[in-house]
This record gives sequence, structure tokens and C-alpha cells, in this order.
Amino acid sequence: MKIGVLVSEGPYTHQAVDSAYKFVTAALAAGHEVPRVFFYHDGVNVASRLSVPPQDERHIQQNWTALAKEHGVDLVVCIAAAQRRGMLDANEAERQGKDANNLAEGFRISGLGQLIEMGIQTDRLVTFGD
Amino acid sequence: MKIGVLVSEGPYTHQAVDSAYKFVTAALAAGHEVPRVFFYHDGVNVASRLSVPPQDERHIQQNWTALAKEHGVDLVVCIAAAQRRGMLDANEAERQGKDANNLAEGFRISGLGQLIEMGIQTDRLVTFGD
Amino acid sequence: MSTLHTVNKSPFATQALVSCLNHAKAGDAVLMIEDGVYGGLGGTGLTEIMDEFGKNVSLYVLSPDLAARGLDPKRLIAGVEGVDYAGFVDLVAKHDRTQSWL
Amino acid sequence: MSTLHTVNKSPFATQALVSCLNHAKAGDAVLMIEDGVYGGLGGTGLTEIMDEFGKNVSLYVLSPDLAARGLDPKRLIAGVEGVDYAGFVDLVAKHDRTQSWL
Amino acid sequence: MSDVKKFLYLNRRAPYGTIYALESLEVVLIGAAFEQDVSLAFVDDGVFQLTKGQNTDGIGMKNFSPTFRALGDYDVQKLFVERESLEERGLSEDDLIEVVYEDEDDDWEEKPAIRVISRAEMADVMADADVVLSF
Amino acid sequence: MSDVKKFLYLNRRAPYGTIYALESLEVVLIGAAFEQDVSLAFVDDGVFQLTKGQNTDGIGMKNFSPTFRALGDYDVQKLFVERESLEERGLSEDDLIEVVYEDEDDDWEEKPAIRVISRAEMADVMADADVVLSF
Repeated sequence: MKIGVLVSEGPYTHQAVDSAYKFVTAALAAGHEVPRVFFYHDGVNVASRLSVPPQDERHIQQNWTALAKEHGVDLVVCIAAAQRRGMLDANEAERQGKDANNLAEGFRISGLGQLIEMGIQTDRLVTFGD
Repeated sequence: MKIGVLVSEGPYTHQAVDSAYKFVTAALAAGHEVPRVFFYHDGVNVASRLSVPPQDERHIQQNWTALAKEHGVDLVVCIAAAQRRGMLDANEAERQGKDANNLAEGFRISGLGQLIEMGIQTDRLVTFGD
Repeated sequence: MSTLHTVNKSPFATQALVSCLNHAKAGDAVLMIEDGVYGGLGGTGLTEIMDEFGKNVSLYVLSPDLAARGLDPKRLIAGVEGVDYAGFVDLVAKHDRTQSWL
Repeated sequence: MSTLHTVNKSPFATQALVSCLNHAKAGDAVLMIEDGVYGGLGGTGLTEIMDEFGKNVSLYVLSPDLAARGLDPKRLIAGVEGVDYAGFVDLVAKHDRTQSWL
Repeated sequence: MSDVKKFLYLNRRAPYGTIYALESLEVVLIGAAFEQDVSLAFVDDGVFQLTKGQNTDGIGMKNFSPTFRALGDYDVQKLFVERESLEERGLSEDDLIEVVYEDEDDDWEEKPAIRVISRAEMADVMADADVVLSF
Repeated sequence: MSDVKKFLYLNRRAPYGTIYALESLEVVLIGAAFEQDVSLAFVDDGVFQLTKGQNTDGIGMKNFSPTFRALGDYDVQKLFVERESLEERGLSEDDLIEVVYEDEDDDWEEKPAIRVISRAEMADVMADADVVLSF
């Protein structure tokens, strides 16, 4: 079965993104497909490669990046939500005249259409938020 | 009277930081001192200079930076909360081996002791959060 | 010695306002801000409890937040007073401490 | 055709669980996750309403979230079943849609 | 399954205190281009999103209430509002903004898009959706 | 005003679902070095922070419950827990972890730092604070 996942809250502050990670891992282990995870609202902050959590805590961004690499999950960050909150890839940074970018490997920035498309193309959609 | 302010939520997602900005502006206009605003939890995300809100919305980070410049308010971002969430100044980025930084002008990164000190040295402390 | 309590959540969504009122002391003030301003609405299931607490505690709403949400001040429970941000600052200064019910 | 509802908030803090139960249909399932697992606790003011809804709706808690919060499964209301993340996935697959009550 | 899915946007939160109402609306506007069957549900504090007379001048935030009125132009025709949620909050249908759409099956007559329904009917709307997006 | 202020840390939220409980504890630990008069209040869902037997292995998050037990070593001596909040949640004092401190005024005897008090007493604790930090 194809399962799409929407993550609506940022890392560390809310458990939502941890629950989503555990859920996606379990879904893949059960033989389901998770073609895409869409990050919206503060969820876009998960994609920052500048995060430096304490050594004895999980590294949320790196865990997602590894999951994407291993299982080919498409991690999409909403461009409108990302711009408000200061999450940029190299292209966006250049286009906006910003001197730095912070998007981690394995994530890509795209539009809300990708969320709707995920809803259309998957059999189930599960939201994790606050 | 000296009033300290604690901001606990990030920009755009919660009204807290907007309320805090309006409150600080009003307190200064009334002749009070606001020596420091301390940003904790997701509040640290206010300090990102990479934020690009839509043209017809307020620019939260720039408003705070301008306020700090005009009135000498000390805008302190909690280092522990900032590291988790990927908010770094140039020094921190170098120390952590990161290739970019995102802290805006007018903000500085420091420890939680600055929050306690604010509580000790001000007559009132007001918290804006979720 | 008295406290200014601030509440920024809708009383229809969370328990913050009720918990605040249960801990406020006579002479304290409660200022409802952000989504908290819905707590000032009359004609709801909460009106009775607000009337009761209003006897000992001063109740305020932040007017700009009320206006943003399209609520006419005429809808407010009797005795609930509107203040602007300057009034918020005055309430902070007037009371000995501010306690936020998040 | 049935729905899996997820609730991730404490019923002592927000109205999400009650609102969910008020909209769930016979044959639906409600899975309490994160701080939502407190909704499964017996011996509270909510036990009666949970018992009532439990007649038509299947009630689950996510066991890893229950354990994280130090709650023994023996404390659960009768009829509330614990599942792990694999069980969560199975519930999603088994029901026609998932609706989150945030 | 047909090519068209029933999308339900579930709004349970008040406007301005958090961004969810605004960002939900942004999804609805983008989603309108995908020619799916779109419904919006306003339940609990979500009904506050539709109140008349919102004026955000004093809080420095953008008033997005007019965007709801434009939904009809995007061919969004079904805004379901729960009657019990209104009543619990001391509100009635008169307190809500008007949203209209032009019915192409009825000589493009303007019709109200907001439909106040009971909690039981709302449960039916939810149970009829293929995809539920919660904000 | 004396040099020592009464700091009250108000905890009203459950652990793990959000980070507030953990980051509140980080402030308490840093604040302990400032030699102020420190109290912690656990009200509403905040009482869940102190439950025994927390095991986070299954959720991939750090269990910070042991840090509460270390508070005594930081000379934090007053953890006030509201009895009504416990009872509403089906909990009693037996469900809570133990936190002890050594009383320097009483031959360094170990004493319990957790004090279960009534809602009325909690209101008094709040009204006695100079600075309230809410989490």
C-alpha cells in the first residue's frame, strides 16, 4: 500500500516529527511504500543542516536524510512555509539575495502542489502535527 | 520600571512573538526600560536572517533588529535551544564545523544564565509563548 | 501584592483559562490576549463561571486581539474591560508579578 | 468504510479527544499517541465517557508512548488495547482513511 | 477508484493566534487547480475563522479573511460549518462572512458556499472523504 | 528588596509530547548556580513529568526523568505538586519519583523535595513568587 505522510511541526519542540519517523520506518519494514513525506508549517525546520543537538540526543535531520537515502523517500519541504521561516537551498538563497543557505542533503524545496499530488497518488495520508 | 521579556515561540507560526513586539514597543513608548528580550525554545528561530516572508506580511526578524538598534534592547538567543534548532552565528558555525550561519544583526547568542540574570535585574518579567 | 495573569488560549480549546481562574486570588487581574480573548465572549457555556470569578478578579481583554477576530466589544461579558497594548503595559507595572498561563 | 482517528493531545489539556469521539462513527478506531495516551488512563473523570464511546469505537494507545510516560498498561481503561508502531501501520492500512485531531 | 478524490480540509483552530488557518487556506488555493472534489470543514474553534468584521490593524498581522470570500472564484463550493460548534461559542450563521460561488449547472446562479450543518452531518462529511488534511 | 529573589518555575505540560518540560529543567539547572530562592510548581499535566518508571527506549527520545532526581544535588529543595491535579488524572503521590535533598540546617539529613499541596496552597506559592517563568 502507498502511504503519504505530512509533518506539520518542527524538530525537538514537538514529538510529531519523531512519531512520523518511527511510523515511516515501521511502514517500510511492513512492506508498504512511502513515496513521499511532505514538511509543512514549522515542519520545514526539520530540514536544517545547521542543527547541532546534544551528543546524547537523536539527530532528527540526519536520521531523515539517512532514511531518504536508504529507502528513496522523497522529502519535500514546502517553499512558501520555508521562505517565511528562513529555510533555503542554494538556488533559493541566490534568488532571494541571501548570503547563506541551510537545507540538508536528502530534502528538496517545492510547492504545495506536491502535497496535493501526494494525496492523489497514495492510498493513505497520515498527518503528524501539534 | 525595568521590564524583561521572554519569547518562547517561533515567528509566523504563533502570535507570541508578534504580541511580544507590540508589548515591548508600548512599554518603551510609556517610558519603561526593556533592557533585554530573551528568546528560548522555538523563539530562537526569530533570529534567522534567511527569513523571506511574503511582501504583504510583516518582517518579524527585521522589525526586532530595527527595535534593538533604535532602543538598545539586548536581544539574546539561548545557545542550547539554538544549537538544537540550527540557529548559529559565525563563531558557533566555525566551532561546530558548519559551513554556514544564519543569525541576524542585532541578536546575540548566549547562555541561559542571561535569562536568570534578566529575572534578577528587572522589576517585571513577562512571558509570551504557546 | 497582586498578580497579573495572562491567558492566550481559547477556553474552548484548552484548560488554561479555567486553571488560571482556579489559582487567581482576590485582587488579581486576568488579561486575555491572542486566542485567549474568546474567553471574554458572553452567551457561552463559560459565562456563568466567568461571572462568578469576576466578582473577585478583574477581567480584561486585549482590544486589538478582539478586533482582529471580528468580535464586537458588545459581545463581552459584563465587567470585562478592553485595554490596548499601553493598557497591557500599565497592568504589568501595576501588579507585582506577571504569570503566563500558556 | 471506516476511519482511523489519531489523537495526540492530553484530554486534560485540550478538547481534541472529546471532539474526536463526538465525530467518530460506529466501526471507527481511535488511536491515542504522544500525549494523547493519557486519554487511556482509568480512574479519571473521563473514564465514564470513554467507556460509553468504547461500545461503538475501538480504542487503542501507542504502547511506546505509554511506556515513555511511565504508565503501566494495567492502568488502562478496560477495552483499550496497546499497539506498537507496526500495529499503528496496520491500523492505517486497515481503515479507509486516517484523520488526525491536532 | 475514479480519477477524482474527495479532499477534506479540516479546520479546528482559531485564526491569528497560530498560522494554521492561514496556511490551510494556502493549501486550498493551490489544491483548487488539481480539479479534485474539495470540501472545507470548520469544527470547534475553526468556526472562528469565518467571523465577519475581522480587523487586524492593531496587531500588525495580515487580515486573510477576505481570501475566504474569494474561494468561490476558485470553484471551492463547499464550506461546511458545524452548528453545535457555533452555538457553544455564542455564535450564529449571521456572524459569519458570506462566501458565494456560481453554479455552472444552474445558469451560473450565485449560491452560498457556507453550509451550516449538524454535528451528525459533519461526521458524515468526514466519513465520506478520501483524504483528510488536518490543520 | 533583598538580593535574593523568589523564582517560581511553573510546569503545566506533560513530558515528551513537547520539549517544554525538558528545556524548563535546563533552566532550573543553570539557574541553581545563581543562589536565588528556587521553587518548582507542577500543576495540571505538569504532574505527569514526575511519574515513576518512564522508559523512552521505544520512542527514540532521551529519558530526562533521572535529571529530576539529581535536582537535590543542585540544592533545589522545593518541588510543589498540586494534589487536585494528581487526583483528576487518577494519580497519587505513590506514582511519583522520589527527589531528596540534604538539609544543611538539620545535620544534612536527607529530606523529600517533592511536596504535594492543595490547589489553595499552590495559589499561595504562586502569589509568593517574585519572578514566574512559565513552561
